[in-house]
Parts: sequence; C-alpha cells; structure tokens
Amino acid sequence: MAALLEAKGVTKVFGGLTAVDAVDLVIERGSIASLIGPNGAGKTTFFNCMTGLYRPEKGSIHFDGHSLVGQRSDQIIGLGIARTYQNIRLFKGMTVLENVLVGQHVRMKASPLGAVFRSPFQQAEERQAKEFAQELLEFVGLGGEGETLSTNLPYGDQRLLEIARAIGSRPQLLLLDEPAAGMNPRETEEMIDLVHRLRDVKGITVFLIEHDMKVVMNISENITVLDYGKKIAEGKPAEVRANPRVVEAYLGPGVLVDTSGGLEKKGEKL
Amino acid sequence: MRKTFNIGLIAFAILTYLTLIGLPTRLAGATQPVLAVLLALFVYAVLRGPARETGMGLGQLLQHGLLIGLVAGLLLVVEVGFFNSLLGDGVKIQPVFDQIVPLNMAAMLNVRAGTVLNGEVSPIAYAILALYLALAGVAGGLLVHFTRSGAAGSMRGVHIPGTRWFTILLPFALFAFIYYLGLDGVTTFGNDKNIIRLLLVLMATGSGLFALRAAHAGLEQLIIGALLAVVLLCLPFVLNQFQNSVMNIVFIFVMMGLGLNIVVGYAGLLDLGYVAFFAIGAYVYAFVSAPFSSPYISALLTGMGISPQSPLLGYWSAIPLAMLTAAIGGVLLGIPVLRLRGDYLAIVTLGFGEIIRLFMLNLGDLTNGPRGLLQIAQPTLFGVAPAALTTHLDAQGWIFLLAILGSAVVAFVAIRLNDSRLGRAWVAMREDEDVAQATGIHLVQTKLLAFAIGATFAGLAGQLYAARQVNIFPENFSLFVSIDALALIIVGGMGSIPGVVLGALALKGLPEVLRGVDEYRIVTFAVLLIVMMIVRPEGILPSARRRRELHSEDAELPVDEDEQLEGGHA
Amino acid sequence: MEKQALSKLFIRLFGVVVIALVVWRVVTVGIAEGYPTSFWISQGINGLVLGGVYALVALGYTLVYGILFMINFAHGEVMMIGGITGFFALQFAAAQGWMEGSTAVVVAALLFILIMGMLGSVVTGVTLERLAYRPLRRAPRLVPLISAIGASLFLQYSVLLIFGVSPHSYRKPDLISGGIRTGDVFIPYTGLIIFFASVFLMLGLYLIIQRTKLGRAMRAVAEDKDTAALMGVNVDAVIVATFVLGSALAGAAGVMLGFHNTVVKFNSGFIPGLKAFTAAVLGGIGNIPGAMFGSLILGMIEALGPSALGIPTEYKDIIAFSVLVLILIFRPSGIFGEILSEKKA
Amino acid sequence: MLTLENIHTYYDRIHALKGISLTVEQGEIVTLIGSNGAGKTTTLNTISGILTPKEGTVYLEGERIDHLPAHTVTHRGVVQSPEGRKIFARLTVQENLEMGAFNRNDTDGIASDYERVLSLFPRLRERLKQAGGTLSGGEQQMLAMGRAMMARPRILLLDEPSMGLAPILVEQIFQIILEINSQGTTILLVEQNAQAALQVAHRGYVMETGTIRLSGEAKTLLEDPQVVEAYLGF
Repeated sequence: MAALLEAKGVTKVFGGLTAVDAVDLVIERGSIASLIGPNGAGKTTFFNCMTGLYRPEKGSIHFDGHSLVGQRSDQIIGLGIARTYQNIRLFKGMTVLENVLVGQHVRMKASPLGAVFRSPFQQAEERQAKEFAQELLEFVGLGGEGETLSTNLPYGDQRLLEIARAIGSRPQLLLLDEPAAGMNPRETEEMIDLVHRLRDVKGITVFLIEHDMKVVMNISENITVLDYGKKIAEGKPAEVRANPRVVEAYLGPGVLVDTSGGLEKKGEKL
Repeated sequence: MRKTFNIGLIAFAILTYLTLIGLPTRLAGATQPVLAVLLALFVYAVLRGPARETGMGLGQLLQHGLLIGLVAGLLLVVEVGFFNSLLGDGVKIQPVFDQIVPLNMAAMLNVRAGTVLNGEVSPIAYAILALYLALAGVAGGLLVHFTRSGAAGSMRGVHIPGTRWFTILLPFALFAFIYYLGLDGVTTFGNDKNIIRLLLVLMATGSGLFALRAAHAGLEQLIIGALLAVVLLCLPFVLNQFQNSVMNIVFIFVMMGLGLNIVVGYAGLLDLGYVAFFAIGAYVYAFVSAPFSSPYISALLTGMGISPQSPLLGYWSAIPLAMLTAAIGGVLLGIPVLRLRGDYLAIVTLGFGEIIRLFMLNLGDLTNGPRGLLQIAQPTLFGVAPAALTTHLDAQGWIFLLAILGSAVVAFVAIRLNDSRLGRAWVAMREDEDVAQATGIHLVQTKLLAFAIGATFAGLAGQLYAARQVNIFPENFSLFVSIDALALIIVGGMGSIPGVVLGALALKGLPEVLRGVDEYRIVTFAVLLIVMMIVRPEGILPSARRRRELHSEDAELPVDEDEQLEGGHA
Repeated sequence: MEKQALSKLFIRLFGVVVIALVVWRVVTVGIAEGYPTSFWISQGINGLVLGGVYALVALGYTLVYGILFMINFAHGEVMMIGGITGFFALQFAAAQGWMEGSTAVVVAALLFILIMGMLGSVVTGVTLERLAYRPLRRAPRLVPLISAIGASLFLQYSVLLIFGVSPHSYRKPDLISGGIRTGDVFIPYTGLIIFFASVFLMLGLYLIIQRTKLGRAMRAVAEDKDTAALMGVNVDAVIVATFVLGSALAGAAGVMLGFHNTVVKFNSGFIPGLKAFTAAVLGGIGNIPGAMFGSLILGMIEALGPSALGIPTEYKDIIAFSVLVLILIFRPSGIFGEILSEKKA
Repeated sequence: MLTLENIHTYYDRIHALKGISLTVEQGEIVTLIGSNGAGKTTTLNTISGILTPKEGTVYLEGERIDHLPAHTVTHRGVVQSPEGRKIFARLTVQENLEMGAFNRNDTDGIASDYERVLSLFPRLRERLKQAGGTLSGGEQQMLAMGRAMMARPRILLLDEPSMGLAPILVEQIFQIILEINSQGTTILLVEQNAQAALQVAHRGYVMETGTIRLSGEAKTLLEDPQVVEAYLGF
C-alpha cells in the first residue's frame, strides 16, 4: 500500500505549550487508522493542523502529492480531505439536505450569474447535487430526514449527518473526531459498521480519533498514540495494547480504565 | 400587589415621558383618549404573561388593572398639578423642560391654556384625568381576559373558513377603494382624503404580502401574484404627486433593503455604512447627468472641449456605471474588513459611511460641498419624458414605476441567489465561519460577493434617488439612511424579502401619514427597535430560517408558509 | 503555502507603503509649513486632553464588552446625559451663587456638578441595562447590538424633545477659565483638570478591578457566568455594577467635556462615543490598559494629524476612522491585543 | 439531606429530565452514572440552580431550593464543581480559590479552609501566583475541587472529576474524593467512569435519557448484569 498522507515532524505551539511535538505519521491509502491518547494529548490539534485550521510551526504534511502546510481549509477539502468535529458542528438553521448540499460546495461550479439566470448547467448541477445528497443520506441511514432541521435530529443522527456532509465533498481521506462519543452501545456498533462501509463501499481512507477502545481496537488497522503532544507508540492494535508506555500513559493498569467511551462535553481547551 | 404597584410606577414614568416630550401639545383634544388607549395597551402587555402563567381570574385581572391605572393616574395628576402650580406662579419651566408649557398641560386636562396660566384649573378636570386612566387600566385587564379565551385561541390554530379568502381579496378591495377615491368628484373624507388614500395604499400593498402568504403554493399563488403585480403597476397612474412621491421613496428603500438584506440577512455581515454605496450611486449619476454642478468636472470637460451643460450619459446608460462604481466601492470596503468579526465590522463600516459623507462635504471641488449637485436629469422613456406621453403619470409616479420595477429585479436576483450554491454558502458562513471554510467555502470570495452585490443594489437605488431628488446634498446621505435601511429589514424580518417590503412600508411610509407627529418618528422607531428585539427578534415576516434560529419556541409552527411567500414574490 | 505567505507579504508591503507615504508627507509638510515647536506642544496637549476624555468613555465600552461581549452602542449617549445633568447642576449651583464664592466653595460646587453628572449617567446606564440589554443576554450577538442602536437613538431624540434643540452652554467659573502660559504654549486649566482627573479615575478603576472582591467577581463573570454563579456570585448584580462603573466614568467625561467645549446638546455624545469606541478597539477591546493607551494615541493622532499631514482639520474624523481601519487590517485584535478573544473560540 | 422529587427540566424545548427523583443522605457518596446525554449534568445544574425545573421540587434538609438562583443555592451549602473544571483561566490560583469563598465573611474560617485545601492538594501551593489557565489538566481538576471546598460545602456536587485525566491521576482524584467525604462532606458524584465511581460510592443511580433506570447500593450495581453490559463491559 502507498502512503496517502505523510506527516513529518509536525509541531504546533500555543503560547508556551507545545501541543503537538514533532509528530511523524503515515496513513496508508485505503486503510482505517486511529489516533488515541489522553485528553489534551494534542489529537484534535493534529487534526486541525491537517485541515488548515492551524498552521504548524514546524514540519511538513504531504497529501497525495500536495503540501498541506499553509493551505487554507477550503483548499484542503478541495484536495480531498474532509472531517467531522468533536463537538458536532452542523449548520443548525439548515435542513439535513441543505447541510449535505453545502458539503458538496467545493465540488460544484455554477457561478452566481448562472444561478440568477438558471443556466442549464446550473440546473443540472443542482439536480445532481440533490440526488447525490439524498444518496449519501441513505448511505448513512438518514434517508427520510432530508427536510428535518438539523438541530432537531437526535444526537447520534447528528454525528451521522456530519459524516454525510463530509463525504459530500467526495474526499479521499476522511478525518473523524470521536465519531462514537456519547453513543450508546447499539449506536456504537452501527458507527463501526458505517466506518467499514465508508472504506469498503466508498473507498475512502479513514483516520479517526476515538476514546472508545471497543471502536479503536475493532476497526483500526493501525493506531498511533499521542501523549503530551508526542507520539509514544504506533502499530497494530495488539501491539499498541501490549506496549508498556501506552499502558502507563493511557490505558492504565486496568481497574480504573475509562471504558464507557467518550465524555459528555468536549470543549477541552489548551 | 407590590409588583403591580411597581408596574403602576413604570406606567407613570411612561406617561411622564410622553408629557415631557410634549405629546399632549400635538394631540390637543385627543390627548386623554390617546393616553388612555396607550395605558390600556400597556396593561394588556404586562398582564398577559402573568395571567397565562398563574391563571388569574377576571376579578383579579380587573383588580390589577385598576391598581396600575390608579397608581399611574393619581401620580400623574399630582405631577401635572405641580407643574401647573409652577406655571400659574409664573415660573418658567421651559429652560429645563422644553415642552412643559401651558398648552401642553392644558391638553392633558382637556382645558384651555389660559386656565392653566391663571391657575384656575378646577379639581374636576384633575379628577377626570385620573378617572380616565384608572378606567384605562381596567380596560387593559378586560382586554387580557377577552383575548385569552376562545376567540384568540381560534386565531392561532384553527382556521375559520373564509378567512383565507378574506385575506386574499382584501388587497384588491383596498385597491378598488383607492381607485374610487381618485375619481373626479369623489369627496369622501374631505380634506383628509390625500392622507387617508396614502394610508390605504400602504395597507393595500402590505396586505398584498399577506394575501400571497395565504394563497396555496402553485398556480393559485402565481395567479394572485400576477394580479397583485398588475394592480401595483397601475398605482403610479392613479395616485397624485404627493402619494407617488411617498411611495417611490418607500420602494427606493425596498431596493436598498433588499440589497442590505443580502449582506446582513443572508451573509450575516452587519454593515452600518451601507449609505456609502447609495451615495456613490447618487453622486455618480449626478456627475454624469449634471456635470456643470461639479466645479472640477465642469473645468475638466471644458478643458477637453466638451460642454459641461449637457449630460454625459442618460439615465439608462448611466445604470451600469452607477452599479459598477458602487460594486467597486463594495469590494474596496470589503477587502480591509474581511478579517473582522461581527461587531468590529459594524463599527468599521459605520466609520466608512461617515468617511464617505465627510468627503462629500469637504471635497468641494468635486462634489460642490454642502451646496450639493443640482438639476440632475430625469429618466426618460426612449428619449421622451413620460409626462409628455400621458397625463396620468406625473414625474413622481414615473419614479415610482421605476422603483417598483427596480425592486422586482432586485428581489428576483436575491431570490435566485438565495436558492443557489452561493446562497447556501452565505448561510453556512453566517452560522459557522470555520466549518464553512473547512467545507470548502472560499470566505474571501463569498464575503466580497455579498458586499459587491449588496452595494450594486444600493447604487441602483441611489441613482434613482438622485433622479427623484433632482438636487442632492451630503446631508441626504447621513448615517440615518443606513440605520433606516437596517431597521426596515430588522422590523420586516431579516433574510425575508416580503419582510423588507413590509418594513419599508412601515418605516418609510407610515411616518408620512403621521406627519403631525413627525418629531416623534425617531423615538417611536427607537423604542420599536428595542421592543422588537426583545419580543420578536426575527421580525414581522421572518424568513423561515431566521425564525428557527432566533425563536426556537416558535419552531412548532409550520415553517413552509414563508418559503412559499418568498417563492411567490418572484 | 505560497498563497498565504503571499497575502501576508502583500499586507506587510502595503503597511510599509502606507507608513512610508505618511512619513514622506509629514516630512515635506513639516519642512514646507514650518510650524513653531510651541504649536506642536499646544496641539500635543490638546491631544492628551482629548485622549483623556476618550479614555473615560472607552473604558465603559471595554468594561461592558469584557463582560457581556456586546458593544454598548448607546454609551456615548450615556456620556451626553451626564453632560446634560451636569449642565442643570451647574445652573442650580450658579443660581445659589456657589460659582462666585470662595475657592473652596467653587471647588465643592464643581465636585457637586461632577457627581450629579455621574449620577445622571449611572441612572441612565443602569436603566438601559435593565430594560434594553438584560432581556437579551442569551440572544445572538446581533440582537443586543441592534437594541443598543435603538437605545442610542432613543436617548438622543428624547433629550432633544425634552430639553429642546438649543445647545446648553456651560459657563466656566473664573477659577477654571484661565490657563497656564509658558512662552507661546497655553494650557487651559480645564485641560489640565480633565487630564489629571481622567488619570485619577482610570487608576481608581484599575485598582477596583485588580484589587477588590468586586473586581475579582467581575473578572470571573467575564470568563464564565455560570461558573461564577456556582461560586455564589450574583451575576446580575455584577453586571449592574459594571454598568455603574462604566457609566460613572462616562458621566464624568460628559461633564468635563461640557466645561471644555462649553456646550452640550442632544447629539454631542455620538461622535465622541464613536471615537471612544474606536480608541477601545485600537487598544484591544476588553483590555483596560489598552483602552487608556488607545485613547491617548487616538487623541494625539486627531490633534496632530491634520497639521502634520498638511490637510484641513475637517478631516480629523476621517483620519481617526482611517487609523482604526488600518490598525484592524494589521492587528485585528488591537494594538495591545484583545484580552478576551480566547473566550470567543 | 438532599431530595429531588419528580424533576422535569427543559433546555429550550428539549425535555432533558423526565421526572427524576433521588435522595442523598448526610455523609454519603452517591453517584450518578449513565451515558452521554442521559441528563446527569442537567440534574446537577438543576440542583445548583443554573437551570430551573419546570416541574418537581428540590429539597435541601426539608427546605425548597428549586426556584432559587444559583448564587443563593451556593450560599445554602450546595456547591458544584462543574464539568470540564471551568477554572477561571486568567485569575491566579489563589484568586480562583478566593472565588470559591466568595460568599463567606468568616476570615478565620476561610483561612483554615485555605490551609486545608492546600494540604489536600500540595501541588497548588507551588502555583499560587500562576494564572489558572497555565495549569495542567490534573492540576486544574485539583484547583476546581479545591475551589469548591473553599465554600465549605455541606454537599459537594462533582461533575466528571476524572474527565480527561491520565489513569494515575484518576486514582489520585478518587482517593481525594474519599478523603473529602471522610472529613464530613456529603458528595453527589457524576461520572462517566462508572467502574471507579461505583467503587468509591455508597449508592448509585443509573440514568438513561432523562430518567432514572436503576438505583441501589453501589456494590449491587457493580454486579448488576445490565450495568455491566451497558457501562462496564470492555
């Protein structure tokens, strides 16, 4: 397998605090990979560096032949990296369908003039976009909810909608930030299934942050562990689970391990 | 009871305020009834909530109403008595309270000014005032009682058969009546006919919006929309010069409002300097149509051997220029403020508006400073003034017609844009800028497009305004134009096209009808803004989307109604 | 990578060009006009005085913004009402003959006027908070701003209607109508008083915020209202206290500006209010020392700018707003940084 | 000591608590466990007055406190240490602790509590003049608990004290919770880490979508097959 994304020495500093510290990472094309570590370890910061929200002080990130450092987030999604958010960030005043339509923005081309005069191209594009949006909603299991206001969806469905919005941009790589957080065991099962289908049916490479070890160990082909911004381990699930440094810093000796998966509110700030 | 007493004190404070601003002087004989009505409405407003929550009985309601009325009334009587005694003693209160003059106090008590001046007001006059207000309080309580029972309930949920058709037919009936009033020899309403006819025009246009809303989507809405459009287009031909001049300013502000609506309502960029583009449109047209009034351009043209006396461009050929200049202005304003957050943006754009006005004032060579640009050419129809073609269309009516057409074009563009990729990008950006960008929206481009398109419409409106005014001066383009435009979209309902029309009718049209109390226009409007923000921040006719955002409690109401309305207005 | 660097470079380049142009213009004008040094000193002193007044008003903006994240657009009017109240207090004091009394009596009378002005502003500010802002505390940000615009208009035009159109003229008592003259430089007493009173009041405010229990509660409420409430802080009371402090400073500014400009009228708070807001933004809104320095800088720019650039003084407002725009282009959170910006993540 | 009867709380239109009843006795540690969105934090916020219930009553030693604003509830001795720590990032550690004692005027009592907190959390003593925001996650949690202790609570509401902490720190935090309790403070503990919470608590309630699903002795719950499957299984 070839590397789809390759990060080298990525470093991000806030004030005096080094949130991500010289992290190297490779994501293979067509794989499902995970990033784990205690809260505040720099996982989301790393995501933000990959998607252009933050600009790393040092290091390089190459994706499919393009350098990502210094690109704006709207350029990065154009290259084929889409993401979801830890604390769900949908467009609340929009319907479910509209959210997915916005997700396709970067793949659409009609100009404002085309919209004013309803050019044939614009009309065809809008129609296709709506069909594709509907298809994606059905894919994640929200087929009947197109006209629902996105805030009125139950919590778990909002996560699904975020994924539908993200894949609307036809990404090669999808970053999921704690997709199973706050879900009950049944919903978590469904999420695991969805992640598999994303890769197997849609051919999307998936890279996810997750606290729920059930999810991580079940679906990841490769796991990277961060602690205090540094990469302390990587490898196959079994290897990581056996790694003493991971056990010490994250998994713990066993009794008090947080196994319930996810935490209620995520606004962890650095 | 203590709370009710305090409410009485607030009512008293409001009445005192109304006295201090001299309302009774204007209202003269109508003072007591008007104050009573206001107090009753106040009581209604404050008791309605508690009545619903605690399930007050009729007796209790009346009791509370009476207490409020008594407290307010008695205190007011004491206050008026105090002022009267001072006035009677010949003390001049005016250096402090400008409006506390015998005429004002006399109107409060429904007596002649002389009685106040001589200190001869009878106790009975005071008693009547107090009684009036106490009864008004009771009436307010009654009002609460009646609106909460059956009648009001059915207004909300259950549709009474026929009301829909009543709503749909109302504007046509009103238009027919307006037409009738304009016939030769009709003397209904006597001297007030002019004003009443204008009021009817405002009501008819407004009710047209509700008729569209009531119509079923599809063919029915299309037919009614078309009929309304025909009737509206006939208006300029049947109204007189005064009515047309009011209506054309209303529709010039509709154009402005629709443009600003794109910037503020769709894209969520609070622009308080919108007047700048309006001014640019007006001045650009003035420069090309009346080059002689600008010393600089005049000299320049003479130097090039062109006579500055004749217009460089006609109205129609100047339109692209005015729009383009305004659009460039929009982009130039847009670039530096792109990185700013909402509130900073508001203030910086406000600063821009002021800068433009100060330039107009101080660049005397170019803009002729406060003396203004004069004798701006009128729009023509294939080179002929329409007044020469038909006696039914005066100059103001012609501008009105153009304003309607302009508004329709602008509304059409706005609707189409809102329902497109760009429109979705605006909303997404308004809701969450970071996520919007991460979803692939180019923020710079999207914001600049909003600024430029909004500015273009303002430029178009400004050009028509210049033609309407004939002479323009820097003070025509003060901050208040921006605030008016903003206010009308807020009152009407942000993001909603019918809302803009309704807002313009209410804020630019109604004050003309209420000419007598024109001084109170701004304070009334200011209070309205505040109350509106507290009670109904989404506006009178909100877009479905805005209402969801701002008023989650109302979300159970069917949301598709407004979409139909917006669609139907095209 | 290239694109972002390019735009940054472009902005830097633009900055360099602007600064170069300004410097060039100042130098050429300086040589051509050749104003005497005393002129610059006088103008500089005017700038400091103006800056002092702006600072008192700017602090109100910054305080309220720091706690509620809203621009109290009506704050300029709160200041104006202080000026109007002060005017009537002055009329009253003059009618009692206090203004012609001994030095001690005049000073006491001036203090009385100042305090009345502050009271007038405080009552206005607190009423505003209660009626126009508190009901909107959890509303989207645009909503209270619009309400504040409404409040601003309401206050201006109510004053116009109640107290009449004609400007109210402050008559300075002899005690403060003169000034100090050294060489060609003339420093009016009112200027001196304004400057030192401003510094004094600002220091007082700073101490209140940093050293007292109330100040600590204010800072806590600014960071997190719910958690502050969990600590037993009455959030509403703290917000009212914030309005009291901000309005009191604005009232003092209103009275002092009244003495300095000799007139107050219904709209005399509007432009100074805008300028003060500009100053608060310049210094980084929410940042108290920033507001003080931003105000002094803005005052100086306004006083010196037109002469230094060789353009008519009518353009001083344009200069002020242009400076605001330029600063925000280069430093979107003000010169000294917006202290509370991280709250808005 | 603390009794909730049939509490219904709404967030705007969302019916977040659907009839919660629970009791906490003097000297107990009671824990509320349940998955995300079950309403645990909402329950605490309703007790502490940040939210007002639409229906139902909250009694503190027989007195109703459900319609009191948050700052007066604190005054009665119900003190909440909020989820996510919520320390004041720009106030110093010392000022944060002083904020905890905001409503108290007994200088001596405050001073002795101050010493007690610093001896419970010696790490804080080293950082007194530092801004709260510069502390590490674990230190922030200690500060948050210390700050709550400064109010000298009769009942302490702890919301997710172990959230985001390394396992070693988690153990420490639970030790401290036991110690605080042994010094006489009643504790209502909300936790995602159900296992640890049930190990320190006397009794527990299991919440699910706004209702209480199960309740009982902590030991019993630890062995309850439903609880094991839903919240403890790996």
